[in-house]
Amino acid sequence: MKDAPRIVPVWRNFKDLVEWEQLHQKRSEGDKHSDLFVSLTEGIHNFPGGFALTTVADTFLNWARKSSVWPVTFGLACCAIEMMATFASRFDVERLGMVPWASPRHADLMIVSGTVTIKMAPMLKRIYDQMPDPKWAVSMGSCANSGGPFRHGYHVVKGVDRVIPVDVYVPGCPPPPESLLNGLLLLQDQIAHFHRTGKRAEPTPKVD
Amino acid sequence: MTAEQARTLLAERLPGAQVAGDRPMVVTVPPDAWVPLARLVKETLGCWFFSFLSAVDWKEEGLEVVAKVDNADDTLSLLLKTRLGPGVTACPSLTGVYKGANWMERECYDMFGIRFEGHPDLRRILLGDDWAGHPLLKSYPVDAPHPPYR
Amino acid sequence: MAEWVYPLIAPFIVLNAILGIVTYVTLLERKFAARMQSRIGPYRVGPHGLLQPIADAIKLMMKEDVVPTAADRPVYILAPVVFLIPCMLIFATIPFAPGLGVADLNIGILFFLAVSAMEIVGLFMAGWGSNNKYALLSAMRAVNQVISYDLPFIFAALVPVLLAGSLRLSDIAAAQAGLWFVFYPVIGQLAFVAFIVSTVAAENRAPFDILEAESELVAGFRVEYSGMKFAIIQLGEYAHVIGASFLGALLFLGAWAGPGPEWMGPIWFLLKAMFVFLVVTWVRWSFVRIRVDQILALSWKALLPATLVLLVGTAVVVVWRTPGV
Amino acid sequence: MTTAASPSRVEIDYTGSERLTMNMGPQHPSAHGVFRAILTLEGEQVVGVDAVIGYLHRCHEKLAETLTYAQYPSIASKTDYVAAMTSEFAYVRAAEMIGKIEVPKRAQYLRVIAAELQRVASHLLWLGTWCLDMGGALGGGATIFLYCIRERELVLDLFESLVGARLLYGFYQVGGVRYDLPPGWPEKCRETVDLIDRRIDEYQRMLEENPFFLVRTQGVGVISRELAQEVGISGPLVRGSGVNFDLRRTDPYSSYEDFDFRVPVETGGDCYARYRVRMVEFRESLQIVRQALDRLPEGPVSSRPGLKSVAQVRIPKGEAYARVEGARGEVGCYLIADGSAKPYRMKWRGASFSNLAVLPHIIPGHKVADVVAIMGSVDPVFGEVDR
Repeated sequence: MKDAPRIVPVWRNFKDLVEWEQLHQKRSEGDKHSDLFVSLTEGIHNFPGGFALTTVADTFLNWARKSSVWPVTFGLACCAIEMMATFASRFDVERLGMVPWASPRHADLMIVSGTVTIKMAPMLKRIYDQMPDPKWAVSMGSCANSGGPFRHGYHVVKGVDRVIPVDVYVPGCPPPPESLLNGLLLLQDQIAHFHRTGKRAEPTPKVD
Repeated sequence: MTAEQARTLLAERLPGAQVAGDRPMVVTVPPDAWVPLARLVKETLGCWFFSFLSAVDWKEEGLEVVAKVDNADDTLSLLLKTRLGPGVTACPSLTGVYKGANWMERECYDMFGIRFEGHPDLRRILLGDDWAGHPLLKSYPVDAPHPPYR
Repeated sequence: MAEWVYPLIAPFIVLNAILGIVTYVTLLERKFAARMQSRIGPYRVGPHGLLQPIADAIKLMMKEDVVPTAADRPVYILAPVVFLIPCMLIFATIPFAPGLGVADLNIGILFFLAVSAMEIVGLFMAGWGSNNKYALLSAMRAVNQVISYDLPFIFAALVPVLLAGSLRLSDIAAAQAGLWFVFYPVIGQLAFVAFIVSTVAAENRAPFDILEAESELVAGFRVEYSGMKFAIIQLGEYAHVIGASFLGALLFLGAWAGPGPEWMGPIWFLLKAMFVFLVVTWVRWSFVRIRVDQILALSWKALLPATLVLLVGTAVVVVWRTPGV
Repeated sequence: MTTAASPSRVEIDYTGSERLTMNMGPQHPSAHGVFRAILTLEGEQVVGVDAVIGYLHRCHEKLAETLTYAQYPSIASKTDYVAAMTSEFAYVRAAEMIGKIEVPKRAQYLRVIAAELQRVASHLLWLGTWCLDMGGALGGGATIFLYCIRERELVLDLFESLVGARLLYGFYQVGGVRYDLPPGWPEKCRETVDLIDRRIDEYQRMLEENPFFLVRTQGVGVISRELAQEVGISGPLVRGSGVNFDLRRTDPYSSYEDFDFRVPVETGGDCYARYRVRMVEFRESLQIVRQALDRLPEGPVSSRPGLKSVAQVRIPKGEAYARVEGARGEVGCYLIADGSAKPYRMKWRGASFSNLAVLPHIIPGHKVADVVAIMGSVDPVFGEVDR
């Protein structure tokens, strides 16, 4: 059986870490969905009071996106057990409106919980691509952030942001449910500032 | 079947076997006596539980295949060893005797590159099929680069 | 008011009322299920999570509309609509109060049962259109499950028709003024239980929800739908369950009969429908799913003969009880 | 799909409609982890299964050769991350067997308490995820799953007050245990143990009187006694098929001989037998914890003074195979030491690796829904399978 088609992300040398960061945080150039909205908002701005309308619409739409973020069940390793504990009764994320769905098509958040290995990376990339836009990614645990305790293993990808763009990094090995909840709330704040449809907040939100 | 009876039985059935230690009893045989030893251990000594099969890379002295079997009823545990000799990567397969050896031998092939003759389906089990090299050999660097994900 | 205005306005009002009820029923179910599992349901979105369904609906509207390239485009795009239409049509013949109803046909229940069996067409179109192995497998499972459970559903629904002697839903409701059909000595309880079981199965609700068994078929026939199309399918599914629970309340629990003044009728009707819906939900959240062949065996071997015997028994009782026949 | 029919994929010859190859892919909605079963289906019937593992291969054995004896136990707990205590137990015992390091009596009792509480927590997670598989995340299974996770939180609180971590602990070290019991811990532990005992009766009533659960599990995924002995499966899986094999009884370690407990053996061999074995193991483990708490001796907690010296743990030349009865079976660690601060070779025997190897032998012939039930009853943890 030919194994999954090898999805090889763009790999080229870069001059410094900032470019490396932007390389991974850049979304695919303008998906048709967002371009439609961007052109729509450009049009509205010409009318008087157009800005007031779009900003009010933005805040309302972002409130809707923020308050019903549906994660796809994507558990890899130990952090998946802590993610389940967060979805369970004591640290219930359904209070925030999050219902774990099985199919990537229905979800708009992928919580990468566990170690991403080289054999798993193409699968992870495919599932992330299957999720409809606007979508977000939370990297849970030090394995997903940077390879963690297995960083020097030959089969381990040094952090999931080499495969997919990540919005919130949750430190810990495994991060207790409280810190994952904190990460999800940070994500909700980031979604709330998702001001122009299609535009992303800058990668590292200011944590006061 | 106490350790003594096992020791005497092994001595007279398999002349080439050195038996040492008690818990577990280590039995070292040349590679060609590997399958007869496994068959003897399973049928006569009643070691039905196949714990694991693995290999050790002794750098110059070559690879050594290690297998552990137990007779749980009367607490007899045996560590079977066979030294493949420098540069040899072929070893007879135990899948005929123990069904549990199937995946273990595939892992040994994946990690050490030992080809098990007689194994029905010898392909890599843990790493991708397109992986180059056998990682657990001492010559393989720990942090080997694997573009594009390094 | 001109003669032709009423039939225009009434469907519009009922349709919007149903959409409102369905969105807030999803919230009711999530809260009810959460309470069953010792946790708090949606809480932070609006006061006590009351705005959650609105947020979900708007977010789904704003999602990207993904159409898989290998999908059979027309079938794929039409499927949610074909699935939604019968689920909305069933509310046409349900009278919410003695005079208040879209169209009180004299063959009311026949229309209801016929249309509710139509939703399987949209379901199979969705399964086939998305050209996905999981969707195909679940669509095939859905077809034989829904068809095999429609028969017991119809027989169980016909028992009150025999007792009331008329197909018109308002007549059935009026006939229950004295004695609700569920309290009819033996036949009422059996018919109500058979009705609930076949409702749970006909709408593929757990424990018969092998249709969208997450652990096996990821998400069943909905696996390729995202955004608004997925919302329409969810809407259709819940509308069908609400329709069946309204029918159950009308047939067995005496639609608008209840203490209190006359105008309280529709509210009583809504409360009874919600009670039937909560029974279905309570069954959903407490039973493990059973296998496909066991479901079909339960229907053909157990439920169908039982409801047939029950129907014949009702007929005998009705003939024996009415004097001078 | 390689058409070469190989015995690892046992296929029944079938003349009839064209076969469908379906991927129960690595992104599995159930919580087992990354396992890919390529099923060959005839309608609903599974005809052949090819298990693809290795999606979580984190190079444990290669890393073990670069980490010292003090550093590796915390990585060892990541092999079987659902029962982390027993994984560390195996590695630490192997090092002690080579260096002939004596472990004080109190440390042995603490190790037993931690291992048995971990078994209870692991079985709770097994029961939850198994019913979640069979019942569906938005269906009946989720209710039992959330109840089990609620109980598991109680045990995790105990571990958090004892060690400071919820899931992966660094509690075991070469020569003993790292922390002593905080004040008031034994009383809290007894209270939690009694509460869990009552709750398990509730689950037993909830499941065994539920006809759907019985229909779904009885007679499904039967492992015959010969196959069980042949493939080398261990733990509740083999005790469910009528083989009385429990390391705590056959090869007692860390003063397990002081406690009396019953080893449950069922002869059914199907999912229901394994379920009953684990339900009895719940009570036995709780019983052991109570006995260990009652007879907890005084004394030092580790035979190697102070944390500072742990870094230079020197193990003399030698080799040893230490094994521990984990929640899923025999967890073993074959260690070869060459006298330096790092082991020469470490082979990790994961219980789930052999338990999973039995799947291709028993799955063909079942329906798709049964594959999920069998997977759940085997209870694999993929940190241990892929190492």
